[in-house]
Amino acid sequence: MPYSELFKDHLANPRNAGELADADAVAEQSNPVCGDRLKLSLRIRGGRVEAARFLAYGCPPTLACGSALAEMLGGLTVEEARQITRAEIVGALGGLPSRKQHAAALAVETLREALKNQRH
Amino acid sequence: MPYSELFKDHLANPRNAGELADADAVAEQSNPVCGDRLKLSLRIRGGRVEAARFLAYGCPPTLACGSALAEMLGGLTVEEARQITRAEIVGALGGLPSRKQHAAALAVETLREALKNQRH
Amino acid sequence: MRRVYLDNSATTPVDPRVVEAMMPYLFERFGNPSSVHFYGQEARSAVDRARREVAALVGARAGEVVFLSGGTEANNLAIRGVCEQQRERGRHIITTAIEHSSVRAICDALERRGWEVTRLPVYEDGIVRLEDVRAALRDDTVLVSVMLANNEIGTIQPVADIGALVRERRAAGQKHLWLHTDAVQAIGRMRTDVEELGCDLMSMSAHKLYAPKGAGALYVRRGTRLAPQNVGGHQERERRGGTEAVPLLVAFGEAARLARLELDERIEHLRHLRDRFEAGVADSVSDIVFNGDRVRRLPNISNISFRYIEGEGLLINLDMQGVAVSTGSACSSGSLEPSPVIRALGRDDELARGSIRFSLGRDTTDEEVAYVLEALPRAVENLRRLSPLYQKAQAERACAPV
Amino acid sequence: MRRVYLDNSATTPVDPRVVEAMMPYLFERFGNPSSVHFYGQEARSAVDRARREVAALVGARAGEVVFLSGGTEANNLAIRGVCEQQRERGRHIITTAIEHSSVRAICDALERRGWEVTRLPVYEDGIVRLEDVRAALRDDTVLVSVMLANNEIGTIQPVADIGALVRERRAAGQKHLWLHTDAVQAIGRMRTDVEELGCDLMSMSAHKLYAPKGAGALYVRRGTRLAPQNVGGHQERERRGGTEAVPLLVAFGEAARLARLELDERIEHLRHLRDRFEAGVADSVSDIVFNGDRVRRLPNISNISFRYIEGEGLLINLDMQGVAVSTGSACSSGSLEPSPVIRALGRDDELARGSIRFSLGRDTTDEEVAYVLEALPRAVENLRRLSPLYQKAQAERACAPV
Ligand SMILES: Cc1ncc(COP(=O)(O)O)c(C=O)c1O
Ligand SMILES: Cc1ncc(COP(=O)(O)O)c(C=O)c1O
Repeated sequence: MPYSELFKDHLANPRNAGELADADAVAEQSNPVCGDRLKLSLRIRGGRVEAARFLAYGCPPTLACGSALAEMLGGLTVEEARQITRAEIVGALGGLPSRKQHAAALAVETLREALKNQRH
Repeated sequence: MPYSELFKDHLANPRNAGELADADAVAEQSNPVCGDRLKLSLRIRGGRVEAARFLAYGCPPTLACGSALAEMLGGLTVEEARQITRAEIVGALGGLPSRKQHAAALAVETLREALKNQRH
Repeated sequence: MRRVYLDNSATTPVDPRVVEAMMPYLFERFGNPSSVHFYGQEARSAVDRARREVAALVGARAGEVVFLSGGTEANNLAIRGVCEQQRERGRHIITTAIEHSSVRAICDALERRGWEVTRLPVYEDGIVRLEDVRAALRDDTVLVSVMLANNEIGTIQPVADIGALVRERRAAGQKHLWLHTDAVQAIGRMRTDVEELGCDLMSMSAHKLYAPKGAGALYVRRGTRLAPQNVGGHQERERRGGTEAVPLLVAFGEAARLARLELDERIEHLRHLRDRFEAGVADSVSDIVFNGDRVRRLPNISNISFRYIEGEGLLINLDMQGVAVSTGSACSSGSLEPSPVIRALGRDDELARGSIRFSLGRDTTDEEVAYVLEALPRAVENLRRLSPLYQKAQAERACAPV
Repeated sequence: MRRVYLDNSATTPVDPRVVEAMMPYLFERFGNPSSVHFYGQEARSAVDRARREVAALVGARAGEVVFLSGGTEANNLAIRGVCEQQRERGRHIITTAIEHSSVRAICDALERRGWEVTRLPVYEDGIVRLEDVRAALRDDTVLVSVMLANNEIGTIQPVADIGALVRERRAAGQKHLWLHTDAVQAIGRMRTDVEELGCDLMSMSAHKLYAPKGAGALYVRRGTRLAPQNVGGHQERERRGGTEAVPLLVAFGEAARLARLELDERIEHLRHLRDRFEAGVADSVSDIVFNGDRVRRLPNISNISFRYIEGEGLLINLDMQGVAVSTGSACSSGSLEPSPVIRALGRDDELARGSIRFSLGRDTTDEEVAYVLEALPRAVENLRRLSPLYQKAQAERACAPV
């Protein structure tokens, strides 16, 4: 497989798919080149991400990055969340082919946007 | 095989190889393009070819044509011998690839030359 | 894991009868056909026999078949071979928007070197129009290259009509106009006859015909001159150098023979299963579009666009259930382009990205189709649950006045 | 009939271990390496493994090996690929008078298209001189192509020295000068290491290595740029389009692995038998000449000229006794030319026409050599009895004062 087992598991069993009805932070971003989309909704209580949900459309790395990101976010402080990097997401998937790195970039970008949109 | 079984048999068991000590007609011709050589010696008594021998150097068709020609000649009248054609020699070998027809031409030419050189 | 292979247009498993025919040429009959001795002549006659079988499959003479390493090489030799040979006569090529990537790549390369290329459109049915070919023909056109059956949606192109048109033009004096057709997907799946088609060149590949990868052939009508591409040695009447791949050619020949004898029954089997499959999908999955003309197409291909999701994700989801299929981008992984073939039908990007090719083979069973009909709705559902496009559409539907 | 195959330089029988490694890729593992699903990835990793094995045989990195259909295609891609890529830098090629017909044909074709070709001589030993290469080098030379071991007489060329010279020139500023070597006959028969040789490109063929016909490879040193010849698809990192011949490549990989592990013992076996053979011939046949340097040559080839007779007749006579050999004209049947390689040694036409190549293989036995040593004098005698040249020489000898 060009993709790791970990990666495929995210695809078969996405973590935290969906949307939060009571989200405090929401963002939907798309990659203008390929049209991939990622939507993230977060419930933030006491400076911590209490819950994270994602929706994604596009090539498998976008789906898997969404799933991996949503899983990583649970329990982090907002500060910690802000510092999540592309490399960490790629690492959580057991690596990504170089031509698919853009999926992790979309994930980070959507996260930053969501945190920026946070309702205070 | 590109060559017929008949052809190969002539190569393995040449008919009438050698030279006649008491020949009445002898000729040696060579193909100036490829260097193939054919030498024919005939014993002619009472207007008939009593014996024919050949020597040949060159590609297998030249050898086989020499052998087939020497075999055909035995017992023919000189007039009959004069009329042997390329096609008859090729036929006696079960055919020859078109690019090897020159070998039969050399055989006919050597025969004509020998008959011309006949001692009277 | 249970595995079902529905990617027979990418490649096929080798028929055990074909392997059996080939085996002696790996062992005792291993000679080089250029050798004069027994081993060589044994190999030579095996290659000749294979050539007659491949010729027979497509109604050609043995001397018109040039053996090559595959369909890609056949397309290269045909198109570059004609264009280089005819360079002084004209530099215009006509082809279509839905050719295989190898034909596309060669035409692109020629374009960079000064040839002009007209790429004809197809319409929603995935079929080129004869009138478009007629309109595109110029006095300096040297080659028309139109595939016989498309590899992604299976649509059959009007090559016989184009052949008649080309002959007409030739009769009217345009002597240096040639017709090539890429029949890699067609042979063994539809009746394919070079006389009926009126083509001058036709590409074939062994590995789509239940023979091993590494062999192909180009039909070259008597009198059609080509600049050889791979030179050295006197093989293939100076049209392609290199020691012949004897065991593969023997296998190709046997596969051609079997395809000729079993053609009708294969077509019937494939069409029956494919139709059952499509009926099943239509019943169990919503928001789908079938791509390509439903009638004028190969019996083994079903190409479906699934709205709101993307092909590769669906492919991987199916793969994880043991079902092997492909998407339009499978052949050009690395690019983010939606399938150019589906785009050429006039579909939007989303449908082009969400297209999947299911391609059946002679080994496919009823039971396998039933298994896929269970796996597919699950996989689609999985991905749609994640899809923001689907969620939005669902929400809109819910709100829409009935 | 008893059969002895002494034509292993034309092609080799396939090693049963190689067939065994290949078989699964004909049956259950039949995927297309370009496919994303399980079948495809299984095939992909098999190709990767084969690539590592071929690379290991010649001391290259896996990424430097391009898989092709054979040695002829490798030579085409190397020579035309470099020349087309470098056309703006220079149009001068240096090669030799004893290259394989494929290299000769490509150089001839380039010459017709405006390249200048210098063909270096060899001397009586059948070896090119470094000084000749040095003298031929020009500022606009873009390629030096010198085979590693000759296919007809087995002589080993000083490629490592030429490699050092090319590097020197490059260090001195001639950045666009490349070295290609045709190692088709060399691999598996002598130590072959791209670093030691200092070559940039190296051609290989599977069927000379106990693997099936239809696969080959070109080593392309990192940084060496080539214009691809067969395009379409993204295979082989865009350097060669077309579905990979997976089973053949697996076979090639396994054959390379075995050749690497068994190299020393193969060389020893071959040399022992070849030397025995040559001693036997020298003892039992008069008026012969051994062709090529007796030391700097492959261990498996013995090339002998038999005075007064012609090679093909001898070949057929041997064939009728079950012994398969070849002559210099075997590869170019149809032409009446004496072997250009033997001519290049400075031999007269008669010796060039009377040359026979005996090429041993890993399967050749002592007993087979003994059989040939009986058959050969018989065959030579047969033909000499017919030869007017021999009769004349005998007569002259008889008359000559003692
Ligand atoms: C229509 C078409 N043409 C050409 C090819 C290339 O053939 P091959 O895989 O033998 O190189 C293919 C298959 O990939 C094809 O489907
Ligand atoms: C030295 C040499 N180069 C190239 C080739 C051509 O290789 P292939 O037969 O794989 O096309 C051969 C064999 O015929 C050879 O001996």
